[in-house]
Amino acid sequence: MKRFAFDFENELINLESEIDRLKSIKQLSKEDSRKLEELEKIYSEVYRKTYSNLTPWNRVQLARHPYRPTSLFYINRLFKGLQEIKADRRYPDDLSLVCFIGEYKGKKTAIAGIEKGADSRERQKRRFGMPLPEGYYKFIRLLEIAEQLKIPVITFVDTPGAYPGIEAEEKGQALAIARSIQKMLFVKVPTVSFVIGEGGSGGAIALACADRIYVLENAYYSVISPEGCASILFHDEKRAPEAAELLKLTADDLFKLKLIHGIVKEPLGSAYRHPEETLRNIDKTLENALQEISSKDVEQLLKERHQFFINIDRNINNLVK
Amino acid sequence: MKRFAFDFENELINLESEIDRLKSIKQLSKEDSRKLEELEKIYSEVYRKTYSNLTPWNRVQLARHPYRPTSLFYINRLFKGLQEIKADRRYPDDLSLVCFIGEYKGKKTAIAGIEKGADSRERQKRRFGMPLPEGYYKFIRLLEIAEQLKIPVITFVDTPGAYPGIEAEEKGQALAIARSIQKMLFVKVPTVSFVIGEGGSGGAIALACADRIYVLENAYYSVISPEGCASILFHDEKRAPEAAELLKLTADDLFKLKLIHGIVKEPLGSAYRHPEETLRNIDKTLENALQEISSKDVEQLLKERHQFFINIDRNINNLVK
Amino acid sequence: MNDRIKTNLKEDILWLKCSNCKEFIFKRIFEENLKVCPICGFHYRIGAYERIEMTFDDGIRGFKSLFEDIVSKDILGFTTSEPYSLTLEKNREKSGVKEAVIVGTGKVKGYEIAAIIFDFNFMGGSMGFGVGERIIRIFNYASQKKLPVFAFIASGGARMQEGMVSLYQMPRTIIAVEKFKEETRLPYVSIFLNPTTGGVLASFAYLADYIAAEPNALIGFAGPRVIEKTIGRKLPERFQRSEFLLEKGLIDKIVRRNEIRDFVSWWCRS
Amino acid sequence: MNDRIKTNLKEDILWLKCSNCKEFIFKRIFEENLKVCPICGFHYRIGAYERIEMTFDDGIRGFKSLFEDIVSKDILGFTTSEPYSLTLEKNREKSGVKEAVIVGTGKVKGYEIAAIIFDFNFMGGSMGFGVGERIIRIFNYASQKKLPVFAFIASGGARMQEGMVSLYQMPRTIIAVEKFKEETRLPYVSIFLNPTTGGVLASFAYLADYIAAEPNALIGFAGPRVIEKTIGRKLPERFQRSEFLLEKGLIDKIVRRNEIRDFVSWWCRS
Ligand SMILES: [Zn+2]
Ligand SMILES: [Zn+2]
Repeated sequence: MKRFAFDFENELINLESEIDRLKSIKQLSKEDSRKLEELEKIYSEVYRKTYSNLTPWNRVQLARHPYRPTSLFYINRLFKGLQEIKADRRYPDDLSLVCFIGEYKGKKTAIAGIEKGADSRERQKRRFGMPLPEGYYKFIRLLEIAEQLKIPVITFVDTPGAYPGIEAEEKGQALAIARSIQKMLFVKVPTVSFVIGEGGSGGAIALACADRIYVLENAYYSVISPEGCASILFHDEKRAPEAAELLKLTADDLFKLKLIHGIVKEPLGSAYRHPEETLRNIDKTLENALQEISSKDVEQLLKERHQFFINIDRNINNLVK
Repeated sequence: MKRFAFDFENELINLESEIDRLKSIKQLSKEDSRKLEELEKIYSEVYRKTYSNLTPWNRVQLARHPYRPTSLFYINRLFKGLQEIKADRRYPDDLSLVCFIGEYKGKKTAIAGIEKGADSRERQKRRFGMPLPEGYYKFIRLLEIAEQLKIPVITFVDTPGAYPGIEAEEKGQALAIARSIQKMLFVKVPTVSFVIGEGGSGGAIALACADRIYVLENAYYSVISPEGCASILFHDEKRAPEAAELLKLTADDLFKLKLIHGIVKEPLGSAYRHPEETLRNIDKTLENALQEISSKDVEQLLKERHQFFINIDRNINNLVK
Repeated sequence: MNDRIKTNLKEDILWLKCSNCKEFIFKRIFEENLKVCPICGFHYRIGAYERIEMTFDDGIRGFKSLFEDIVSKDILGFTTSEPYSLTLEKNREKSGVKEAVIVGTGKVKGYEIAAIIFDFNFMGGSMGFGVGERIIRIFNYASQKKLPVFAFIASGGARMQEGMVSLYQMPRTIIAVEKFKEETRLPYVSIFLNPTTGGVLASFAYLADYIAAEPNALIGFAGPRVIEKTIGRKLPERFQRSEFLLEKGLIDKIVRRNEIRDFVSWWCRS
Repeated sequence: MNDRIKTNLKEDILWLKCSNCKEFIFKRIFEENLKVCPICGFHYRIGAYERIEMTFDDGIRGFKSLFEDIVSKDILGFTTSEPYSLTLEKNREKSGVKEAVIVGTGKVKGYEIAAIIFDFNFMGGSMGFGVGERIIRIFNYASQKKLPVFAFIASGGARMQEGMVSLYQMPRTIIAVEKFKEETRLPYVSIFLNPTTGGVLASFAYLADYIAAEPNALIGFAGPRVIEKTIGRKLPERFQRSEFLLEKGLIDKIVRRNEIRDFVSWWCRS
């Protein structure tokens, strides 16, 4: 079976396959043995080449990589004793957005994640991480519980966007997102958001208006998908790589624009090759973030949260000549 | 066409029919003329007899009388420039519970009413005044608007109860009622409730937890319908009149138990024969009530609202020997 | 599914027949299994003190029942074949509790909690003044003592023998819940048991932060018979059962009886 | 239904053909009728200043445009066939407005109001920094001057040329709305025009106390083409139109253009 590979990874994946093939042979010929040695020598060089100097489009591709860890991967490992909050009590549960109360370093924490699903059956069930209005209303309920229990809220964002469907529109997708943003902006407890894969416009920002917003090195966070942008600008979705460049959607660009609080590093080769190390980086970032904001009193916290968004004009005026 | 009549009104209605018949004859015979004169003499006596000394069951019957004015009758006449609040923005509008912003004596007011409908087509459409969860959630939205605009809330209650159906249960009827009561108890503006016809248990109290609660003289407000009570107690719905007696569900009884703030008088013959006069009585009561409570500051208002409910034990201990 | 099953089984028999799966089960095993059928998992209805015995660290001895003197009285002079006061007496004898709810405190896995435990054997767990008042008191008490509140609900709704005084327990208990939430940052968790309907469900019970239910419990605002009468047809089998509510997004979780101590103590942790 | 209809009609013609009902209508009547077809009632799209002219007591003269100097800039260096700064210039010329939204104050039937009026002719009424900032400023201004706020929305959503800065106008404007609501007891009312979609709808626009829409306006989070692509089939004719939204419980009212002055002034009364 051919492994999944994006264009820019092709050379590397082919090398890997060839190395694996040779390794699987029980009695290697002299020639093959030499070849394997040679291949292994160049492998590390190609690996480095492939994952250094990634373009914004490459990062979008990595953000969407089918093997990339999804929200539940991190949630299940970072938090103990997860108790799930199911549904908004007006509609059946939306599995594309999961909510829990759990324990982080021995302390109760509210957790939400937009979950794409780990395999194709799961993905179907979870609508490929595209929430319905009831998903956002469930998240609002989680925020209300967090407020009542006075516990911090951690969110994991990984969505191509809110679900664009008939049912979603009929149930008021726009209002659900507006209310989700509103509640997140005014919730009286510390909040931390991680964009771990796709940060697709309105559907993503609904869970990302936190006291601390982090984007993973190979995640993206964008006002529109590169394809959507290319289709409007160039009438050609295939020019998405150019659009990805224009949109300044990488963690690096967003941090330079001061639109996020930090970048979570991924090891060379990205999260899908190094999930545990990426997890550790998130863990470290989260611990530090909570330490920074947990001691603040609510009034100060909200004031700073609002100023972060309101004051983007200062930064912008500095950036535009 | 025979007019609608409850058993206890039969004699009166028959008299009316006979009088009307005689009056419609162009050239009355001497005998008929004498008969009409006689009938008119006894009519007023029968009228008085019929409507004095009404039993609790008679009042339940009058509360359900098909010609009795419904919420919209009062709302349309008491308030000017009605702007309707439609739906809770998550489900299609529930027509059994209507919400408005209107003007009362020149001042903006929030108004809600459970509406049975005036004719049979309307009644079908309005589910005979039995709200669905979305009706109560719409009412909660009205309360939020009233809070934002700092305007008083007036409610009109006329319901056999919240709708008992599959759809209603699936959408969380119980939680909708709990939240409606909760919001009404804590809304930061003055509130006045009128039980104008049927005050059917949970579905009614969801709109009747106000600073001032009034019940019309021939309305009823009960924990269970007399039929339901009779069916449990006696295994016989037909013994509802006895149950009505036991339940202490009339305005008079409730006022004696100090469970309501006052009774709105109806002219002899009840609201269905004298809608305009009943309207005037409601108007007067409402004006006085608003005068009493509008000047209080919010904290005092809520404190008193809560104490009214919490302190019913004092009254009860006085009542029970 | 049969809701009314014989639980007060005669002492002299060793085997019971499960009314759900019709299998014969050893009585001792049934008792050890917290009155859950070991074969089909059917959760049999239990009284408040049975619940206390199996939930608290030292069972009934580890539980402090509070506000025992608060009970309902015959406010309205409600007399049918017997006066309501006699009905109350009879129910006290039958159920072994003085009111349809027991409130108090005790430890679960070492954590002190305040608890509300309904007894369906007492007038169908119906809420009149006594029940409402006890609930108000325990919320106030929990607020003072900084204890989380756990409500084990089993109730047919408001108690009609006290008329509108019963219905008024809905706003009264809701005020108590809200004051508790205002004054503490502690969890209030409801566990719906079989059955939970009417005015209890539609007031304080549903306003918990988190809601769990035992398997197959009947939970709804209107009783199934009322609904069938209104809509003029039979209801589907699973309608208004815990699993149905979970599917419809109306509760958060189903907890089996043997998981309840873990569940409760989870909410008590930091 | 045709959304994109020619409204910039040549001066020299007296008759127009309604693109909706295909009837010929007298141009002067059409103008007097606030650019609503007198035969079929179709509401044609109008610019911000046309809206101002027909809404305020003394038309444009009665309106004070505020924060005119706040406009979007090319933050990201967004250059395709032309730089974004040139796109902005071109749109200014084309539409006659400097940004996709006009904010200011004026009187309607004697009542002073603060207004937010989108111009769809300027880059599809898209919200970038300039639009968001103007909205924030007018909410703050209205709060200081104690004026009710009326928002006339017509927007395709966030403006992609400013990247995430545009998306951040969603939380920014929401903060402004909430501050206004915290500081005043005055109404904030939205009127959705054709079309209203995306990030504008999903932020400050939908958080109004009351929401009306002009007839037949396209209103939705996702655009119809995106939805059709996702679900793989054609959408029903009336889907996402004002009347559909009213039916689904998503808006409160439909107001015809000639009712808007009455509607606005109603909210201003005591
Ligand atoms: Zn069994
Ligand atoms: Zn036309």
